[in-house]
Amino acid sequence: MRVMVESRMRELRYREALREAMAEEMERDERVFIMGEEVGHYQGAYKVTEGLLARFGAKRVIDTPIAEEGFAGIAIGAAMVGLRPIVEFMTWNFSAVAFDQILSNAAKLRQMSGGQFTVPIVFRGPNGAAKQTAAQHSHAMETFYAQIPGIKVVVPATVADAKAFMKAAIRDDNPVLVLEDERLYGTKGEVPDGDHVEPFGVAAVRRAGEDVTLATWGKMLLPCLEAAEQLAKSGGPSCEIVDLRTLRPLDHHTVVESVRKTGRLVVVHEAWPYGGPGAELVDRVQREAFDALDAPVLRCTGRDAAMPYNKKLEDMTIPDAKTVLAAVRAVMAY
Amino acid sequence: MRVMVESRMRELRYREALREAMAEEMERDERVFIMGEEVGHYQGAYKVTEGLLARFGAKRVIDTPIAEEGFAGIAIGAAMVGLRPIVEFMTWNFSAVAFDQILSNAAKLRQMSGGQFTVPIVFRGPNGAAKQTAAQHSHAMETFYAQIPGIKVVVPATVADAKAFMKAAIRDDNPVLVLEDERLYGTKGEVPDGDHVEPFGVAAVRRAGEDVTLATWGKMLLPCLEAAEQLAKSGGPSCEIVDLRTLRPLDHHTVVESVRKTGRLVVVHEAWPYGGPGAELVDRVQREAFDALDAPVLRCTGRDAAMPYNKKLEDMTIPDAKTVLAAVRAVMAY
Amino acid sequence: MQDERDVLLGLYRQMVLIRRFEEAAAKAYSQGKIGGFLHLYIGQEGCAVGALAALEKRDYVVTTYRDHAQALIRGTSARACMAELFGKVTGCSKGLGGSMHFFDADNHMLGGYGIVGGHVPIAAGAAFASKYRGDGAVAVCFFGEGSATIGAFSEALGLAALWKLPIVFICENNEYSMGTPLERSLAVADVSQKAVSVGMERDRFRCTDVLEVRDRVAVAVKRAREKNEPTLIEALTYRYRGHSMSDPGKYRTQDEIDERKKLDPILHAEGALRAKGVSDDELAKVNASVEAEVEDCVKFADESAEPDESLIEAFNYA
Amino acid sequence: MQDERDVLLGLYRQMVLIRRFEEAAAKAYSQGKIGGFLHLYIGQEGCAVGALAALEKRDYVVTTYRDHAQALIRGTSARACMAELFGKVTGCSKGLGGSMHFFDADNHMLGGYGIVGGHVPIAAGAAFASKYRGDGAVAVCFFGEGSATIGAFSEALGLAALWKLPIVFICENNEYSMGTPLERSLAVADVSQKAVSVGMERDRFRCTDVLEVRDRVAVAVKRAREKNEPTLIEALTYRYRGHSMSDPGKYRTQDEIDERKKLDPILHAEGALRAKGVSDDELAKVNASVEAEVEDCVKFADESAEPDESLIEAFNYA
Ligand SMILES: Cc1ncc(C[n+]2csc(CCOP(=O)(O)OP(=O)(O)O)c2C)c(N)n1
Ligand SMILES: Cc1ncc(C[n+]2csc(CCOP(=O)(O)OP(=O)(O)O)c2C)c(N)n1
Ligand SMILES: [Mg+2]
Ligand SMILES: [Mg+2]
Repeated sequence: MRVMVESRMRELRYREALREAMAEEMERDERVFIMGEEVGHYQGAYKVTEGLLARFGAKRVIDTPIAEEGFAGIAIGAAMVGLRPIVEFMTWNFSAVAFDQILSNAAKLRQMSGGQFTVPIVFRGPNGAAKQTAAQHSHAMETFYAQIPGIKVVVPATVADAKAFMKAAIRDDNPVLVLEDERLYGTKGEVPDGDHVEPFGVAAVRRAGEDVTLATWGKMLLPCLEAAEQLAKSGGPSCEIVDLRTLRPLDHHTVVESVRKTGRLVVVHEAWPYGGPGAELVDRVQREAFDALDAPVLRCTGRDAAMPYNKKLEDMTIPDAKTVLAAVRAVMAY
Repeated sequence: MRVMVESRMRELRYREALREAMAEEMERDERVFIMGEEVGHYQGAYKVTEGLLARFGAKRVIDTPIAEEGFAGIAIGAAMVGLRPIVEFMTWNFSAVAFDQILSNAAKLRQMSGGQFTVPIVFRGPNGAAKQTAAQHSHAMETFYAQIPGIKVVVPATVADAKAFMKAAIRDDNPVLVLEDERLYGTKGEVPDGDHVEPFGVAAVRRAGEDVTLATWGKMLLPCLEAAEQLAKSGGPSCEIVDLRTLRPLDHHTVVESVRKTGRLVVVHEAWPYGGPGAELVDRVQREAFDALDAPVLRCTGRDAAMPYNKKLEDMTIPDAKTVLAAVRAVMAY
Repeated sequence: MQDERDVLLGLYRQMVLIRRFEEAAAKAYSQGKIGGFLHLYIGQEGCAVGALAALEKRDYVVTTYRDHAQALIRGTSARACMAELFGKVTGCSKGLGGSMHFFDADNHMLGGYGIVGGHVPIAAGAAFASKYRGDGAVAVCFFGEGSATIGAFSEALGLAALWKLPIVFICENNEYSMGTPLERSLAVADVSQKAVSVGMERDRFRCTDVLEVRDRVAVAVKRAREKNEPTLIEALTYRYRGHSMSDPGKYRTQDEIDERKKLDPILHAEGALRAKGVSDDELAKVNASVEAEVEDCVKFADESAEPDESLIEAFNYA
Repeated sequence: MQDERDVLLGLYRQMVLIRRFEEAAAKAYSQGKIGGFLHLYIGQEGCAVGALAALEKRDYVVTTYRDHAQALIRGTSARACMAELFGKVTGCSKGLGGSMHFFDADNHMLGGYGIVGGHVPIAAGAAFASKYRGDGAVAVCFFGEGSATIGAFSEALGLAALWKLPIVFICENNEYSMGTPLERSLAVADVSQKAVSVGMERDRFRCTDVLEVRDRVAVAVKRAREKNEPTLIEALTYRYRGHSMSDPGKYRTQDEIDERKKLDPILHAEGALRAKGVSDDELAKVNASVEAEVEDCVKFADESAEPDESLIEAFNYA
């Protein structure tokens, strides 16, 4: 006898998925609240929190002044004594003024108190380049945060992941950074009905392939998929695509496994070429799949520069299908 | 005919070398000044600036209130219009509250102004674990800063480098971060007389060897040297030691060259295991010396945790000769 | 010396130029010729025009992302400004900065900055340098009332007061920080009170009369130049458009906007000019010349070249 | 209700305990049994003891790296405190935090923090939570006068005022921030003026009379508990020792120290107790019991085990 479990799916936009996740968790747990600039009356600078003020009231959807260090710290303090804050950074760029709160307090409190205090908090907002927002508004901040022990870093690329990981982040007893993406907010995707939560540290194989592995996260999944399709159509090498989904914990095992099959790896990310989760992945893979690698691991990354405003230059600064293709060709040619 | 150039050497302490460098540059150039907490009347929290207030006066040796973001920004503004500030962070941990000034202003101003403004500024201070200063005072901040284009990052391990790179940093027209080390301040070493300046981006081979390369920076040079000596004495593998000296620009070429000889590499650093300059170096070496590597590159790093206060645990958290030895053995056993 | 009539006519022209320039920018934005964020100064012209009229060439200006007016007033050409918005290499930041990052070293325009409050210490740094050198230059720093809650602002204010820096802090209180009215940002209605806690001089006035703005700011500039004493000024003003082009501005009523438009600085200047005997004809001539300048700058921006790929990394290091 | 005599005797004992405890710590530090930074509260006891006497058990306390007093007063045992200094697993933070990071969840001691100003928002967060839950708890946050210039402090102060959080900010003005006297930090002599710019209530007094401290803080605590209104208190005090054990304190004269010692809170309490008829004998008994407690805690710390290696990563994640 076979039991058919019908998992009903609905199509949502990425921003709606995030919103639904927050709303469901706020229904579930009174300790959950949202704070940030323009999250309430303005309905969110990117409309992620639209409608939540009307639904949950000003006690739980809190507009803040421009004081990231102050309200991030307030949320950390509130989390220490049992609340479960969701802090929206209007964009992750602005978290730089609250960097110390995340580094020295959120990430450290549990350890330095000998395990007495936990900090169940979510920091979230759009990360990375938007559209011509230039040098100060285009940081891929995961390059900093993923390095810090004591926090978790999530970078959902799909609409389903946006919802499932946001729920997981809110339920987690640790500081979780959810790095969303303005360019993804409008994308649509299927989301399973019901209370679906994803575990951290499990990458997803988004496309099976034989010849080369592409490992990526966040919106860079899109150019990877595009490049893979183009290659498939043109009879080029077959790409397996691994979406890491969380950067801390970082599931390099799935990548290693894929590399054992393909023998080749290209890591694709938007952040600068120096260090960060991209280099970390290279380090782990060359260590654990040394004998399986037929070529050095290559990286296709953002260029080593502040983001230029000019559209053409901005496009050249961030990986796209074309640069991914070039990297795949280079690794195949080795 | 041979001309003998007698390069006279003097023995100095690391902190004296830094001080001498600053004093010489202040003599040379009136635009150079020092600002920071307790740099003047108190003679510096770690006595690096001792005597400078008396020598150069309060106009050029400026005690600041506790306001890192404010005075870092003031120094950046002053640099934009032609002064050449040296900003002391009492320790680099406190730069976290000025993170945005470094990331969004110092590093970006030249690019976002289309090359119109340069920021000739030095940020300096002790970095990394001191002695039992615990979770909030033990950050190896290079793991963040080395990633940022637009700045340079220097990590002098020797007394001679402390002086030569400090002078180079002050003369450089870009933001240069000099990450010193409290545990090195008291160490002694030879410093050549005269106006000696080192170029950025040239690593130094501190010890020649045949079997394995150790690449490191800052105070981690010491356990590397110690481990290499122990191995030499016990007839173990012969280690070549590369001191990177600057992390941005990062001279991986010297490491690659060494690896072409030894076939094996261990990267040793104090910062957390995730990402940072250590992983970056692995990435570059596996790319450029893929065929020369007889074993995966291994890393011997600080442990993935906030720094514990307890002395024994602190010692276990930072690499020492013992853990370096273990890494060397592991890479040799591959 | 120019007489007040001509001075006012000059300031009037600056205000009209800013407004027409930004209207043209808004149009170009909706045509997709400008990307990213575009924050307009329309309605607030009296503030920057009046304030910067109190400055000398050697003085320094630093402001926020809402920076077109300051650049235009300081002397950056409309061409270089519009080209920057279009992302062209002929722009005042070579097309790399965009709307939020206008820079003009020659005119001591130290830039427009995108991180709220982050530029306030920069301005204090320029003042620090001028005091260090004793060159008599004064720095003027603009920022919104919504920025008065952020740490960088407090720190810079405190340091400027402590070190007696020649700077004038001008808080452009346009009543809103994006959609947030002042009462949801600050527990007090008077932002200039921030000066009290650091022992700084302060002033507070509305920016309807551009000459009054100039004169009130001039007092602060003199204090800075002659006594190295900083001032915090709260300049009451209003923006007619949304926070940026993407903001429909639903958080306020048309009534409110209409009410504030009665205090329009350009309208006020027009009245004052007429009272000083300036004819309709003369005003029309000014307006026509502005329109020609704006038309020309759009054409220039349109026809200019884009920056070359090599500029991506070209300015990383000196 | 306890009568004032017994209350004062209790507070006197707390102050003496803090002083003897820290003297023992200083000794252990010079013997190499304590590492890292060790910041002593000696001289300032009247402040924390008086202030925390105004609290209930449910209230929250957050402070700086100079945190031994606050923990001891809140009820953390001298044993757990000394063991923490010795880096032992029996310490109040399992030997992981050390002198700067005393935590005691049971006693609502939310910790000692090492980044100047960084803990002030944390305290406001505890107040936020108690208002959110409506549980009537008040947060008290201590910080030095040298911290009044940093952004995190301003932001927290502003948010507490805006949101009407039940918190009392206590600025321990001990005249120095390391070697920096207040006049090199702030342009005004009265730190409590910071409250003016955010529309907050304030108070300012010397911490010689521990009962006065308690009563003045009680007013602020009541205001917080009953009206959700924050207060900024400037508590004038003095530390007899250097900033930390490594500071010889050359920036001040012995005369100054001697002068300030005349305002010693323990001395003052002794006088007040005698005036209330407490005998030398009774005082001696208190002192002897304190000495025994301190002796015991040093022995306990000495004999306690070190934390296991596994604790390095054990608390990374819940
Ligand atoms: C640190 C930081 N936080 C948030 C933002 C997003 N942001 C940009 S402008 C703005 C509102 C600023 O309002 P105000 O200071 O009143 O200036 P106005 O725009 O009214 O001129 C916000 C929240 C930012 N740029 N920087
Ligand atoms: C952000 C930051 N900057 C600098 C320091 C170094 N530091 C530690 S304590 C201190 C002096 C603080 O003085 P004050 O606030 O008056 O407190 P007190 O020590 O007198 O109790 C300084 C500069 C720090 N811990 N954090
Ligand atoms: Mg505003
Ligand atoms: Mg003090």
